[in-house]
Amino acid sequence: MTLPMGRPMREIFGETVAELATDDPRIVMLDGDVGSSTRGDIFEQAHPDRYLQMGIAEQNMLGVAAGLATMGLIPFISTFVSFAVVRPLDQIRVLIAQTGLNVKITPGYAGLFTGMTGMSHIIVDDVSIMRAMPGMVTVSPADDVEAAQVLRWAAAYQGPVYVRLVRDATQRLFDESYRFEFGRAVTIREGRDVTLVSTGAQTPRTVDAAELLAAEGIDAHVVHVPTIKPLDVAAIVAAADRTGRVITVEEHTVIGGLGGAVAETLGEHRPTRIDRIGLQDLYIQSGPNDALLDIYGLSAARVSDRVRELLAASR
Amino acid sequence: MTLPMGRPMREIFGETVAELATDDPRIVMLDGDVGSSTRGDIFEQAHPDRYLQMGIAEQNMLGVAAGLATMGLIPFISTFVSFAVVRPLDQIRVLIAQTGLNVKITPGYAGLFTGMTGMSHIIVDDVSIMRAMPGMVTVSPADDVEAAQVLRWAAAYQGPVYVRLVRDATQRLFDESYRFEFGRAVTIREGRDVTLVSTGAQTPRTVDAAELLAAEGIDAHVVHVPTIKPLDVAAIVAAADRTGRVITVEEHTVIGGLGGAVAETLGEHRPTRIDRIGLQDLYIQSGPNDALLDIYGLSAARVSDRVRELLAASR
Amino acid sequence: MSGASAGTTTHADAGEVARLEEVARRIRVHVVRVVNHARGGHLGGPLSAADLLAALYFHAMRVRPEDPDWPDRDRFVLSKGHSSIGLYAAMALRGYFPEEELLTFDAAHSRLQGHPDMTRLPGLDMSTGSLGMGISAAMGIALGGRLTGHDIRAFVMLGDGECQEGEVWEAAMAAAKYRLDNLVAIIDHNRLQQFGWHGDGPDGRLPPQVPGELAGKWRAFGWRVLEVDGHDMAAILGVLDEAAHGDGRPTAVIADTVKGKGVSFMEGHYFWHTRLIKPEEFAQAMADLGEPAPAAEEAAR
Amino acid sequence: MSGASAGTTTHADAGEVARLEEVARRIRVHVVRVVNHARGGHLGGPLSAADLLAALYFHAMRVRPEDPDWPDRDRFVLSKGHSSIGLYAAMALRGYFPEEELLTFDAAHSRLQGHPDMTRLPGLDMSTGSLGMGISAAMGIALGGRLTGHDIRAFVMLGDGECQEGEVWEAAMAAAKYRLDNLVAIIDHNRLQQFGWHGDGPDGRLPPQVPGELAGKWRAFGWRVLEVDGHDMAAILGVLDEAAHGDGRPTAVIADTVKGKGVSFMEGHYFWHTRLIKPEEFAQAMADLGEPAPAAEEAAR
Ligand SMILES: Cc1ncc(C[n+]2csc(CCOP(=O)(O)OP(=O)(O)O)c2C)c(N)n1
Ligand SMILES: Cc1ncc(C[n+]2csc(CCOP(=O)(O)OP(=O)(O)O)c2C)c(N)n1
Ligand SMILES: [Mg+2]
Ligand SMILES: [Mg+2]
Repeated sequence: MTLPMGRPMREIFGETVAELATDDPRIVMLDGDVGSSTRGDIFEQAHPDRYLQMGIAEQNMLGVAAGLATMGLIPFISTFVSFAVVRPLDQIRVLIAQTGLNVKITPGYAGLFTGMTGMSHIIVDDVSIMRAMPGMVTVSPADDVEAAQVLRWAAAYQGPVYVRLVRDATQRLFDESYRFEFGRAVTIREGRDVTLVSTGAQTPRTVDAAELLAAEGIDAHVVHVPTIKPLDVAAIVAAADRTGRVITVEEHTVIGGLGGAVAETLGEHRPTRIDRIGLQDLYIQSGPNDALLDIYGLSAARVSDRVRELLAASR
Repeated sequence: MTLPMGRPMREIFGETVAELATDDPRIVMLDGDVGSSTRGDIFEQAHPDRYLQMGIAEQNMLGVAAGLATMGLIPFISTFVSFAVVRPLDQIRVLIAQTGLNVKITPGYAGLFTGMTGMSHIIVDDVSIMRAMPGMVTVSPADDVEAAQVLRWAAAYQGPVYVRLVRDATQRLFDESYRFEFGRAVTIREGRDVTLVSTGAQTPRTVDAAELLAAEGIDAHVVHVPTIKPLDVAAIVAAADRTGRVITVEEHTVIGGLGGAVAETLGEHRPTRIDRIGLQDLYIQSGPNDALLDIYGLSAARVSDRVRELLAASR
Repeated sequence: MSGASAGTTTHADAGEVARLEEVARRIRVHVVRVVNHARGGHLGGPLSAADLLAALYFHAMRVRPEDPDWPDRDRFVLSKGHSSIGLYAAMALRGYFPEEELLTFDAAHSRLQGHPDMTRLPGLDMSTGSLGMGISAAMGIALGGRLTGHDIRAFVMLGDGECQEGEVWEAAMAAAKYRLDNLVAIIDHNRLQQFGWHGDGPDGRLPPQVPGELAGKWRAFGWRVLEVDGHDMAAILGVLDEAAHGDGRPTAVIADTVKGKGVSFMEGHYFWHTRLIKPEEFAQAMADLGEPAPAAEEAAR
Repeated sequence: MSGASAGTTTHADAGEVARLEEVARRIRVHVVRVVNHARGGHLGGPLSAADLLAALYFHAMRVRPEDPDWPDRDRFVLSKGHSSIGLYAAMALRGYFPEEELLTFDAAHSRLQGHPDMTRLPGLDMSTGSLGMGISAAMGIALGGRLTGHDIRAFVMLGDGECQEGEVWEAAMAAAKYRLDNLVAIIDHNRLQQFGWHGDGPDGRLPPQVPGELAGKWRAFGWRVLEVDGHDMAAILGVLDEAAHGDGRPTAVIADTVKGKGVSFMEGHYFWHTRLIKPEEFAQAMADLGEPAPAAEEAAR
């Protein structure tokens, strides 16, 4: 059973923030000349006066967002992860994180799916960067359903947040009854043999991997972590206790991201063997989405293979 | 017994790179208008034609460095950590790390000692950022003796490196017989009760803390990790095995830095209880150096207190 | 450079000019005294900016020190955040907090951080310290004022060295596109930065400068440019009054200044950007600033 | 705009002009064909740049395709890295690698990455893709050439939208300080970027532009500016010849171009920056570019 496809998170972004802005005149969107890609253009259609084109000038864009926030507005940022997190990092640090101003950093193009752009556009370490930054909340929704809820939550939350969204359609994990709770991890599947901890659009593939493993008699416990910072420590510890063996799976470097967060937490609260599946300290080339998932070991099949290998090696 | 003071690493920087350049005409220095602070001015005196003032424009400076490297030159960067790592991060990523070009990112002003500047200048997460970046070597010397050796090694190493240097005088750990080896951790003190893993200018304070603990009957094993990436996995595992209990100590956030690296490594190779002493996800205010060490828990006395507390709690 | 172009619109009388000159003098005295006391902080930049800061806080800006969060206040962003002590001195003199508090500058737990920290000090409109950013934030304030219907002005002060930061030109480009004539950038054009290029001047470090270069850049980016002698108070008031009348473009006030202004041995020397003051230098500085000779204890911090 | 100002120094004969026009046409054919084949990549930018790329690789630059690492070669940095396919097509035609390899563009394991990756393809002088950076690297090359005694020139191509990036102005400032007259920046001034501001034009998205604005900015930053019609090959050759003679300043060649040039339905439309081509559109594009009608199979990728 493979999880079905959902809608691209970038469309959810344009639509949801536009809807939010209809009810809340404080919401504005700042675009770094990529609204036609991030689907900021949906917001522009609905609220042309509050769509603030900032041009190809991301450092200034984040700084302007800080200034707008001091005037009581709630800026959402429309650009790619690379140009929302890496290019204006000093501005985020000084003007947004250190001030606690109410700016929503909500770029599309997280992970490998960036339209065959290659390494200049594929950011493998955004979670490591944002998680290490004092005061920066980091949320990585699993699918379109959760993305919409995270964006609604972000608009209501007071303070800076980082929400990483995916460009293309990914698998749908949740149905409409799902409720995102900030700071809470979610158990997706109960199991006894190994605990898989996953985040973002990787979670559905991890769930599929768990089904493949189940067919071979390996019963995986699967936990989805939408809020990477602050981490749901109790849930992670409980999930580790369930099986005594943890493997994190993320569409991101294995250094300092979800895997790092879980390793730090378990080392402190419940020492447990933990392996980290993800990108192995390398840059990602261009190629079609499915080819990249396969090459870099993040398809359901390759994740299940790797989990099996790891379990076999440690038995 | 308190370790004596050494010379400020920034002076070592200016002198050592100037000396290296005397023998190697490929070495140039790029300054972001702070040579009088980083002591790049020592290099300027010696080699005025190879001291390239880039003005207050750090993004361009790192990009120029990449271009110079393609012409066979070996650029060293003179600025503060904030303006060498955070401001030009996208340029480092695309033009230096992804290309593997031979640029030496060697800023001063790592850690808390920045001349009472406050949070805009005190970078708490540079190791997390650089360690997560694919292909980026990260070295954090303990004192002036090691800093000189690391700079000499960096000049000879082919490829990008990040070396974090401290502005003010810090304690001297090593004598002139010490030899830095890239990628190797160093056991500073043998002990049986707890393993302290430390890096950078924090290591001497951690060694002093171990002496304070020894006076109370706690026998700490102390390992210094100059090369944070690539990490000396075997040494860390062996050090953990010595005592079965690990505490990392760093002048840096406890998220994703040395503590993160050690937690990831032990989780994978030898699950062990590990606590992380360092900055607790906060920004650092201005104040005299000693006051900051005390407030943020990184003086020898406060480290020893914290180690004692942690050991008592887990007994 | 003279304030002649602005002279026609100034309404400041001689009394106000003299009053503000005294404010500027007192800012300078605080700058030197506090930096000496703290054994840290910047000197050259705050001293060159003192007249401008006095004119802003005591003449141009609509603010209520007793109600620092007043929504309709004009905002000020010190983009050259290393001149924080100059701003703090101006704010203290204007009544935001007691002048004595200035001596906590740079100390642990102080509201007066080495670089401005808006989370600590009411009335501080933006945190700065990393150069090039303040103008972006000020642009956001000006744009936000328009979007929320607040008739406010955003003032931002930049260093001339700071204008090497690309972000400044990103902001200049975008502010012109949005025709933000409620945004006024004041550039403290003291011709020195921290270390800079070789050139002439007393230390051989006054970098080669092309006359009109800076003004030309701002004009090319679509800004109205007003030039003024940044130490001629009447001219400054005139130019700020002129800047208040928007013409559809953001305004850059290029103020020609002298780094270290007011302290004889600091004027024009790059190395007084930041440096420890010796006791005899402190006494000289107080004399230059028209203060009585300091107690030996204060001088010998 | 005409190439008249440059016409006096051009030595290109009519034969060379015709030859290079054909190279440019073939670059455009490759661009459309390969992007259609890859089902991804950019169109508008590579098409506007095709004539300039042909002139660079077949006339202005001293290179040896058979010895791509030749130390004395001129360097080229495509700062607007999203136009990679245009550069790859020029390089293939110039003999760096077989034209057939162009069809591997964007595929996994290809040397022809979505954005230029110098670690994969010999002859590629810099990796780019994040806008604003290439000019810094090119400045480093020009400066490095001087420091190492290599008489080389560094050419860099920027988008006009890209010039909004502050880093471009950091590089402009620094290159002028160093008087790098071996640095030539070519700005593909097609008046469109990816999404941009509202304005006029066919889609209401041609942002308001002030004539001479871009040239004024480069001049204000101390550069020599040469303006040219970026689709007039004789004029382009003339202006590049003129740029070869340094006058102590770095040179900006502002080339007025049409985004999507050569494909009727793409010209001047912002949304052809990057977009999937329909089969009937592909046939039309080939016709516009003077190619025979494509096989149905190729058109219907
Ligand atoms: C991004 C950044 N780079 C470098 C510095 C270090 N720095 C502080 S002040 C200064 C010189 C500023 O010169 P200028 O803007 O002319 O100011 P002023 O002359 O008024 O002091 C520098 C390089 C900084 N604070 N921020
Ligand atoms: C730093 C950065 N921001 C945003 C982008 C996304 N992007 C790619 S092309 C483009 C528009 C470029 O416009 P222009 O420079 O005018 O190029 P051209 O019109 O020649 O395609 C944008 C915004 C990017 N690649 N890099
Ligand atoms: Mg200055
Ligand atoms: Mg364009």
